[in-house]
Amino acid sequence: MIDKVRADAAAAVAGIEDGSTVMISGFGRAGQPVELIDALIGLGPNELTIVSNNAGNGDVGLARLLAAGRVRKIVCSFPRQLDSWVFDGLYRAGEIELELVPQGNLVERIRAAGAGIGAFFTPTGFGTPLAEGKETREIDGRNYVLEYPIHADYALIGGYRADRLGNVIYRKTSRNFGPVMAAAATTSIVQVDEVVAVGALDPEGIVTPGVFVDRVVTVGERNWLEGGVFVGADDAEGNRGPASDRTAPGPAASARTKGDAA
Amino acid sequence: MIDKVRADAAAAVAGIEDGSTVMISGFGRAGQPVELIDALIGLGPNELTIVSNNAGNGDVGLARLLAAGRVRKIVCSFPRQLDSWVFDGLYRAGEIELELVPQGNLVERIRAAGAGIGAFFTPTGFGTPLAEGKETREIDGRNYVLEYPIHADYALIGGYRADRLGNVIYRKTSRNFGPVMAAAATTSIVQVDEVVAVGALDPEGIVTPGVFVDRVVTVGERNWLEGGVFVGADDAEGNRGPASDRTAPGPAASARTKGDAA
Amino acid sequence: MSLDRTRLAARIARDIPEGAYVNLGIGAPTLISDYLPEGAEIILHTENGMLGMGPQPRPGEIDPDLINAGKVPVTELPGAAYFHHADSFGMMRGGHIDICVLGAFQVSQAGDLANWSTGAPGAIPAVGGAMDLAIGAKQVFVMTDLLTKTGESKLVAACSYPLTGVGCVTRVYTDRAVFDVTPDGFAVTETFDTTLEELTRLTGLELVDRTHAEPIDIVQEAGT
Amino acid sequence: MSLDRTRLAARIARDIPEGAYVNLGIGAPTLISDYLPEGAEIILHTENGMLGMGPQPRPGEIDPDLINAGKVPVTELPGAAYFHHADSFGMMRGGHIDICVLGAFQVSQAGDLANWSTGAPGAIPAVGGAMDLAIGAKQVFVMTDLLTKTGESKLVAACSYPLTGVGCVTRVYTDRAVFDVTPDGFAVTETFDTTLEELTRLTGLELVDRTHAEPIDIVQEAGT
Repeated sequence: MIDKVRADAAAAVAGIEDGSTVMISGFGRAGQPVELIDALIGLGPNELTIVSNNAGNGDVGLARLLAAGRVRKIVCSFPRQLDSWVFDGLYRAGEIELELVPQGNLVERIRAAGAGIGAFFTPTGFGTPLAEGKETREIDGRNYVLEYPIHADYALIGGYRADRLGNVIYRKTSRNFGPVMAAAATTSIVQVDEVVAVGALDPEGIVTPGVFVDRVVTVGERNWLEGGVFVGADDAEGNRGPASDRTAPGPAASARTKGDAA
Repeated sequence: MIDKVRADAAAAVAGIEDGSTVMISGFGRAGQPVELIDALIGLGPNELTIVSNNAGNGDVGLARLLAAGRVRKIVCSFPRQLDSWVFDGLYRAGEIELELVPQGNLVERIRAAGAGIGAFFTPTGFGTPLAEGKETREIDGRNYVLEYPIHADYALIGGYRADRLGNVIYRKTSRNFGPVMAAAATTSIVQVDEVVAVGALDPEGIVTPGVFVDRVVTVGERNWLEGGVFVGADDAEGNRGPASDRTAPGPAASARTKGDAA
Repeated sequence: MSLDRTRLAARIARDIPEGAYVNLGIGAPTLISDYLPEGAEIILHTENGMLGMGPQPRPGEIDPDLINAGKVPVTELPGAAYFHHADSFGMMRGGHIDICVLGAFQVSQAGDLANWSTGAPGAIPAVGGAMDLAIGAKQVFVMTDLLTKTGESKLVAACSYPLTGVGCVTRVYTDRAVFDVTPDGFAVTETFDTTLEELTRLTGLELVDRTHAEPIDIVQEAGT
Repeated sequence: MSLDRTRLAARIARDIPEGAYVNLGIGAPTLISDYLPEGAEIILHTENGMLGMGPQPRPGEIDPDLINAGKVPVTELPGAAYFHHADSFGMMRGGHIDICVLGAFQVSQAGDLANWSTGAPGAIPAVGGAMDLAIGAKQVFVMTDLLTKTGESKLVAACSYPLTGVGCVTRVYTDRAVFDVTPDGFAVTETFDTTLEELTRLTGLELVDRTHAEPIDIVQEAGT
């Protein structure tokens, strides 16, 4: 029997080594696999190259991985955000290397890796500093830049539901980079709210087929869902209840703010 | 109000001219938009270039268009099949031009057109006669062939359900080239069993978003479905009932064999 | 009287026809969605993977899985569709978005756009999807003040800031006037309590006067 | 005794491990699905857009929307997934299919495959997905008779027929023997009622004798 489900996040990230290239899904916080990143921090490899759209938000997830000093280089499109203080500090201190890639070229380069394309001509970035030194070509009267695939050793992906075969679905805009990264990494690891029985996912609606997925782990339901039904949150971090409640520690508060936990 | 729904197949194909390049979805008979092709035959343009995986099956759909002498050139991967006698005859008589493209390059070239990629390096076909005269390059120790996009003036697509915004879903392996062609043509025309209300299609499961679709037409439910429920057929053409029944003319038999009607 | 941000947003909204697929860039352009004509179906694209984006949700109804490109929570309208990032940027790069509206540091009279970096030493660069939007949309509208806070024209002969895209801007909506990018340079199509002479002085550019011309249906003009 | 088609299919099926993603080419290779080990989960890919393909349906249960690459009606197993053609060929080209099994006109000792055209004048060429499968799958197995109907070896020093792919074949299963493609040429790993001497005579090639070697876990060996 095929069973890609791992017991916990630590088991799911096993094997990631010093120097690995790791893709991390998500656009801002949406689709960011926070529990897998926390497990990666626990595992401890250093000198990682991270491929992700952003360079962390607040002090959780990817930001926490950066703060822990585990990342040598990040390949992303939009590092600077209102809540990217961890990256900002490292960058200004010269402690992290940045490869800045226009977002569409970033995702197309990741797609190329997964789809076996050797290189492609894109119009995006032509004539800008981000195409400096790159091969260009005019094709049918339009100017293009040649871009190469981005492969990874591992991909950490935030999904919604999966089955033991590794079929995955996502929720709304948290889909973003997940399906593309799953195909581009040698080993793809997906965290989901819930693992469901084989056959429970509609074959017409599976977004990432199991062929792209190596490991699956359940991390429990997010705050804004109850039994798979959307119940809403009070902020974009997924907190519920009045803001004043959120500083109170204790099991109840903890359960309600798990999305924000460090 | 946006309303991409056309009254009938004739209205849906209006504007296709002599010399147009027309993509036709489908893999064999699955997903082939037979009613749109029939309307195109009725409309009458000549000297068409057709882009499709196959070159027609039996005497219906694309095969009927070929038999009507409307096609100057076909770009496809697999013209020769057990039931491709119409194409075979035209080809042997030198009455149709063939551009043979490996299937994965064909669909990736169509995808490139829709996604604004100027050209791409593919490993498929390297060292074979189908790459003769094409630019090649070694990248990271592997050999690739440079392939260019295939654009079209029109795409005729066989879908399952759509809404008036042009959002489309497909059934099973009839999806094949449809979503890719919808993005690659200037004007994309989709036939479906049924147009449903806006909001009736699951936003997570929409395969072709309306942005790629210009016109939608309902052609009625196929033989093997009843009210959207699969009831089965007795052959791959979608006929039902014992084979002996199918030669009997008359309204009842006609309704049962509509998928096979010329 | 020059237009403030909200009135400028309302002005731009008037030029967005029903049925258009539109991407409103991060920042001021997002204001435009509040002024789209009541009842007209205009479909908003957000590059993080959605068509049919609706307004911001009320507190308590926020879905952290449903955000826009500015990472602000949004909602889903009937007929919405989700897709992954490669499909979303293929949609942009492939020319399927009718109109995008972007902010700018500078726009050149050749239509070059600079809106992602001032090139200042020590600044942290971030480009996001700006370059894809700039070269991908059929019409690229820029929404900006005409002058910087220090009084320099954002319309320039040639951009001094790092480019976002070459020859990509269709039209510039500013607080003082609306400018079309034409083969002859910027053409003023509409002024807000100013004159062509003042605009010429402020920008230091030769401007074409089209303030009395018939309005052009720009979506038709440049549709591909 | 040499192996007939069904016994050869059964022999190949033994080398397909549980959990493998497998594409069985049009024609004889489809027979293999009947011999996959009972209860082992092996996921069949069909390049027209499906993983989790099941056996042919009974008459009356045929779904014309659900066919395999040979355009034969098939069924859907629990856990199946559908996708469009670009995604399906990305899956193949990107090296995600563990094993494909193809027929052949010729295989060279360098692993070149010729299986789509004899190059005969007047023949209608058709390539389909053969070239993508040949260069895309991690392991390319060929299933064929050793000799043509006119007695010529299909294993050759260099293919005379038009190529499908260069250096792509991993292993050749024939009615007389199993051959691995190695840097030293064809290595015989298993014979069916024949000898290395006879195989050498029939193929006219220098063959490496590995009939007594430990079996190699080929999926491990060449997995990427």
